[in-house]
Amino acid sequence: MSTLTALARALAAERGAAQRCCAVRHVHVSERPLVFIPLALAGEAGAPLAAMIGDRPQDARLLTVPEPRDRDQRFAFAAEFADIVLEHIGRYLTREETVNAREPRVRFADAPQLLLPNPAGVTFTRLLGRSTRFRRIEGPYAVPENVPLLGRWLTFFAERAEVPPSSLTLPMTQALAMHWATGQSALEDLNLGALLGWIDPPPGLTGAQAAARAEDPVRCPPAGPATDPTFDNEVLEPRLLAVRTARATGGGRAGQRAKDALADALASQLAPIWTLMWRAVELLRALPPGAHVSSRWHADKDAFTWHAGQIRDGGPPQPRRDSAVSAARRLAGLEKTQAEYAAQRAFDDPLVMAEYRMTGEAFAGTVTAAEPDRVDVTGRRKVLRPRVTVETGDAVLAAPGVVLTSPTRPSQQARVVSVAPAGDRTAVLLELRGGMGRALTPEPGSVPEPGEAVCYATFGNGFQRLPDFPAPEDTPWTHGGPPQPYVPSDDDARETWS
Amino acid sequence: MVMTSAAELAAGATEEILDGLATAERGVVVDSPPGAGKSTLVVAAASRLAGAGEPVMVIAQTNEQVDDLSSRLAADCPELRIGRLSASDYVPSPRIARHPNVTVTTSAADLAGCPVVTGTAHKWALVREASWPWAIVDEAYQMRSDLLLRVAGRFGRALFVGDPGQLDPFSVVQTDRWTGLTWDPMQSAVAVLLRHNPDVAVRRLPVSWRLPEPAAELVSEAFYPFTGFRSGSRAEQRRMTFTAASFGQNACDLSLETAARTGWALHELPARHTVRTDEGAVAACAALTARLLQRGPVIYSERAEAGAPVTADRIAVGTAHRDQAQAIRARLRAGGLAGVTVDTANSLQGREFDVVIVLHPLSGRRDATAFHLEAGRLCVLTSRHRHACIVVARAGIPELLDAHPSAEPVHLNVPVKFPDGWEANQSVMARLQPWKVRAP
Amino acid sequence: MSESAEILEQRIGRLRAAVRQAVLAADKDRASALRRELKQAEQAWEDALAQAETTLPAGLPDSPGTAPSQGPPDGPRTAPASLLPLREQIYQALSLLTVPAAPKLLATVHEAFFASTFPTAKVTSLKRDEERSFRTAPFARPYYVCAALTADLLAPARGLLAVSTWPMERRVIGPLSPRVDFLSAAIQVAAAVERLPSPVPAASRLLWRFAASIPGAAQDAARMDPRQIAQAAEAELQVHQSADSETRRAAAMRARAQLDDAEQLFGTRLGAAAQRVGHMAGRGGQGRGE
Amino acid sequence: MTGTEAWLARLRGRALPVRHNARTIAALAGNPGCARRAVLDAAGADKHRLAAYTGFPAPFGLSRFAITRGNAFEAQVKASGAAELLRILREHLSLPIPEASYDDLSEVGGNASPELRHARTRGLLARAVTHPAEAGTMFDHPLLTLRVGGRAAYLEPDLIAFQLGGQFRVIEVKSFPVVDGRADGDKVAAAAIQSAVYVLALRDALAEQGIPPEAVSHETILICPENFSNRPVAASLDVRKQLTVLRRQLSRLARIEDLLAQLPPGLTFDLDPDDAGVPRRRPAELAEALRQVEARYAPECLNTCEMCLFCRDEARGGTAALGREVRDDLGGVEHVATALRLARGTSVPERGSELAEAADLLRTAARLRADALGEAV
Repeated sequence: MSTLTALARALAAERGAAQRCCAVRHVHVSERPLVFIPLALAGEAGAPLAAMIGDRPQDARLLTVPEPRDRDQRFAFAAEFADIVLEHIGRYLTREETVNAREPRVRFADAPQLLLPNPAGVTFTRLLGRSTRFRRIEGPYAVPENVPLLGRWLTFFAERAEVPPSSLTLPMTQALAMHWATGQSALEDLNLGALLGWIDPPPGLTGAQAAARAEDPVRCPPAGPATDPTFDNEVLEPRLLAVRTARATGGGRAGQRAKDALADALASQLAPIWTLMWRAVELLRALPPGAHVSSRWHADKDAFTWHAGQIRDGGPPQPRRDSAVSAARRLAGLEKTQAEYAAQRAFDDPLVMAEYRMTGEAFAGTVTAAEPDRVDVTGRRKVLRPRVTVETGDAVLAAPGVVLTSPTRPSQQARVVSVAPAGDRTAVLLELRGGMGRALTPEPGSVPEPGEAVCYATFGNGFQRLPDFPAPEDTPWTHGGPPQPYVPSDDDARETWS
Repeated sequence: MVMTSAAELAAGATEEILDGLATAERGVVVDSPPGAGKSTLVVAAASRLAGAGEPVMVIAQTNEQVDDLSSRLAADCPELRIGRLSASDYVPSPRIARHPNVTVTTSAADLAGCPVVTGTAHKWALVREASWPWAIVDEAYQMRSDLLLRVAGRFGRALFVGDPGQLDPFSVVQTDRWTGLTWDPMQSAVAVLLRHNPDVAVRRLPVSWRLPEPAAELVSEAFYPFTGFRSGSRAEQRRMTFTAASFGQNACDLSLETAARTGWALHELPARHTVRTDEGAVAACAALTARLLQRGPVIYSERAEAGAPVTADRIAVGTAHRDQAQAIRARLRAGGLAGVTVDTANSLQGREFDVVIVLHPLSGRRDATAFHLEAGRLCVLTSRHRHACIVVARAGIPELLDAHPSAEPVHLNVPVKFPDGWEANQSVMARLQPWKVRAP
Repeated sequence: MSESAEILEQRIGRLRAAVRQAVLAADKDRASALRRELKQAEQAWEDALAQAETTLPAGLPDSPGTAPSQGPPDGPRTAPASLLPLREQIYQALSLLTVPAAPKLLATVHEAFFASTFPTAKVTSLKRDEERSFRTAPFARPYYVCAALTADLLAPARGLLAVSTWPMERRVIGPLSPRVDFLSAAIQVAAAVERLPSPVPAASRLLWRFAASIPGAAQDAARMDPRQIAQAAEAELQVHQSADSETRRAAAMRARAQLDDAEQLFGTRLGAAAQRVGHMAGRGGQGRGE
Repeated sequence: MTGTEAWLARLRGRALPVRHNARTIAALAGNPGCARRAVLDAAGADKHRLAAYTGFPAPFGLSRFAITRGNAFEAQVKASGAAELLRILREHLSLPIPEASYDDLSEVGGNASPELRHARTRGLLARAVTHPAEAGTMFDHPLLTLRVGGRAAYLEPDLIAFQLGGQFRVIEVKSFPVVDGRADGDKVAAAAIQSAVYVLALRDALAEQGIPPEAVSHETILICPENFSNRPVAASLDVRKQLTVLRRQLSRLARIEDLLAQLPPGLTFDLDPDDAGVPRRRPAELAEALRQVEARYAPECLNTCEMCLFCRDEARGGTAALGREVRDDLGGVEHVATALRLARGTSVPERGSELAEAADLLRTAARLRADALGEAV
């Protein structure tokens, strides 16, 4: 949160309509995302009750568990769900592309994208993945073949959601709240209906009114996985009971009727969210994408390719918890990508950059003087070191010696030579290095000219190396020594799911 | 009861720690309160181990700290050959360069003959293959578990030294993926070590040579409630006087005189909710600094029994946020004052001054956040001084603390951290009340 | 029929929403009034459907003459209901366990060894019936399903059933008795499992529930040896038995001396006499093994 | 009745005081700065009813499935003399085999009156400390009391007190899962503070009999289902922090007079029920009465306080309604309209006035936003 987003919230509250807090879109939106809206049975650990899933707005599939406490029915649900997910994933396992890096490699040309209503939906996905990936498909306690595979993919999706720059798994409330500020609190933004109410109210209503209406759980069901308690008590319980009674008395037509009534009730909770999800997809698509969105999606494709390879090569399912080494390695990766992501967003988006201008970590202004052909002769050999003076009305925190980067010339370093007041503005003298060609005269356009509007930030977009960690078998005594390698056991396969 | 002098107490503890090294199976952790002679212990341990023929690697967190330890070790043991591992862009500071027994190099392979090799943790993390029977890890509570993981393969046994009361290491990454794991990479090196090796002895240095008696009492009770420590000096040994008298009695003078007399002052500004860079508080910090220098303060202590002037480089202003430090610096510069250190708690860790002026992290806040409440932050700020500490704050902090909702999530299998920031803040505010000066 | 099924359906939808609104508004009276109305509408709808179906050609048989339409028990794993009267089922299960037990456990035991189970909700009324029957015509039946008594105040122990023909020592419950009875029951269940001609999953599950809480009884559910379980239970039983027996003997003596016949079977209840409290608190500790 | 008690009774009106339980007491730490909540809680007013009557019913309810699941799990853990619990205690705390006794305190001789149960609880607990060898091990449903705002409140117990070697531990059974050693941090926090309430109440009960507080451990035991099963698993919780917070909030609630003194005389939240119990007071009038006590609304209240929607409505237009952090980022300015006037420069505060610095901040933000979007704010 920053003063700028806070200001956007205040404006939204005043105008009764959400306000943009990004000028461009920072997430990738797939052409055919897989929308998954799970509902869970209250009080149980990751017990699926129903789900709506599909990769096109007109193709909603409703899955229900008529007896949520029945292990067999849960696995039947998982199997049916797996068919849909695996078919969707399979679509991306056919087309490959070659990446021309230093070491050219082949990866899948696109990756699936999973869209969930909210962070709680991601948690549910993680739990569902956890409860299915260790199952076995033969021997005692066998489950349908695709269930453990589903578990591994769900775990993969849930883990990608923890990587900030990844768009592979998006909780919709988070994706929307990143781009729009509402006139309510961040806590209230977790309600997908209310959030969308602010952003895109139905005709005739202000955002505030639409949000207020969306808070009525009878009119607008919550976006799961938790259902509304009055729905549970007044609608769901009698219908589950009817299914059970019908089954006890032999099923037949009454049983079918009871199941249909249950499915209708669950569909009534899911269908409105389905509509909201696809409306949200449209809204996100309508935003112009930021310049780095595609390169981040490439990283998602790499991750997808790697995971598909793990499964193809018969690798083990993801462990329950990270070992010492993998935890440290993952943290290093997250820290690196998070820093890159922050810089990329600022470079892509003037409104995000404005937040750094606010704190003095960046400034924008106009070039008032330039020495494009300046050559430094003090060293062993002559080097091109042009200097430019930038005048800005922003606060400048950078002290002489600090190296700055400009979004428009990211490969060029600008070292602060001096900072001096210039009237009520500040004049910053910068010395440039790199990104100007190899000659002693800069390539045209590589040095900003007087009159040009420029922006400089104290952070760059440079590549950071990941640190090395010991191999897991070399885990030192300070961290518990080498971990026991994972051996699948009967216990994993048998673990009750009740 | 026999009264033990502080010096005997400290010497006894140090001796016990050093003797214990020989028998330690895996290592020893030494908790050191502020100014308790941590570096002295590190130097003594390194020379003792090296003397016994056991090569030692010394791991510190910053180049500054490595240079500090290396030069002290070089001076104390002129016979000892010391290797200083460094990155390629490191330029030896004068205090390293003047010791002939220190070899500076980028490669551990060049230091085969050195019984003691020093370097930053990040540099050590790049060393492959070679290993040492002993390591000394300095500022171990500020080192993150994942960094220890990268260097721990290099040593067999280790002495971990650090101050548990200071700021914890942190990460910009917010995730609870590893909570409850004994090897959670975001915890401190000491935490991970102790959770896997509960038998490792935790010893402590019992005497702070830096903090004067009143400071030792307050800091010990608020931030080290279970272990505690005492001051190495008696109240009458530490005095501060002013060569220039005050004209009339403005609040700044009152605060300065209170601090000179008692070691503490709470310079309280009228209650007001402010922006972070509260101009009033910034101005008060600058005014107190300026007035302090104008009054020509002289300090008397065990080190300077005849008195020594307090110069600008012996004064610090500490803040919670960088922009606050920036604003105070600008204000001092505008007033023509140079040489005073103005920095955040994070940057002041491990440093020592004669007089410290603290802009209280909660001053002017309407709500407290976990950042503002962190015990380590206030502990760092209130434990840098040898003579006096003046806390600048808007009125209303106790009320703010009382109204603070306690809604932090609790995680299973995560040891509870003490002291709790909320409680430590309450305790500090309660103890500062007698030394309150109301400023307009 | 005055309303068509479709109109009824709409009405049901509206009413259901109204009930939820009333619940949300913390308006209990309105909620229950609406619930009544809803129930009527639903019944009318069911009737309308049933009527419609009778006029349709028969598709799937609705109820192919299976078990009586008794409400199902607590789980999806439903065993068929028994044709025996409830009190006899309970008697069977209690006789197998030989110690006072809670209805839920008795239902599970019956399912495991007698292949049928019963709804635990009906046990309360059974207990009342037994007491009424005894008071009307004492000892008219060969046995009564009765209460276990608390050792301290000889009041009915909450949620425990016993058999009237058992000795009083077995029917009083001191602080260690729940554990002792658990172990005794484990021994009986292990023996019963051993007697089974072929493995019964429900019986194995029940035995595992005992074994899991007895030290040294079994490693996991897949590898259980009933004899080892019985031995482990016996071993722990040795630890508690003498202290427990002492408490029970003393309490049983008091019961026989102080209570009339009906009270001996169904316990005595304490009025809210505050002056007896101090006395009681002391007595609570008295019965423990010394 | 003291003046304060009479005052609180008048505020509550004819309604019966709401029963406290560990959950409601734990909630006192949720927003201790709120005078409205403090006064309503001290008076034992039914916040749920009051809020609903003014047209702002609380947005939370409990699903029957969750309740059933919770009850079933607890019953399972406590079945057969708490056999499963005993297993866990033996594994987790190396409880010696002979320590297996179980006392159910939910009734005394078939009588469930709170006075009787409380007296018996106290008797047994004290005996357990003074004669640990012959006293019980597990005490189910002990009925404890705690002083809340000057009144002793019975705590509806859903715990087991566990005694070993003369020291008690509080055991709390919850039905949220622990998956691979991890549980929902908010749920654990709620359990921890509720356990702390019991620790405090147990200590109070023992203190009356001269037994020091160390007789009740600050380490409590949380029992939850493991992973996706019904198998119970134990975790230790160190509740020292929660104890400090609770003690402080309870002592502040005991000084409720200061808050009451600021209220207009004659203030009451009575609903003026007729003989059939139907309220006659106009909702608007009740709302007016509630507004006499100052609230400290923050969005977090939406998860914890029955009055939240009433207060949120009242807070509309204030920056606090957008979140504590947002208000802070807006320079602490209280109203959205003020903040925007300052941002647009349509209101320029005097130099040195309270709002001057906030105005600088907001004007900069407005300028940067306009700059980036190419449109005026």
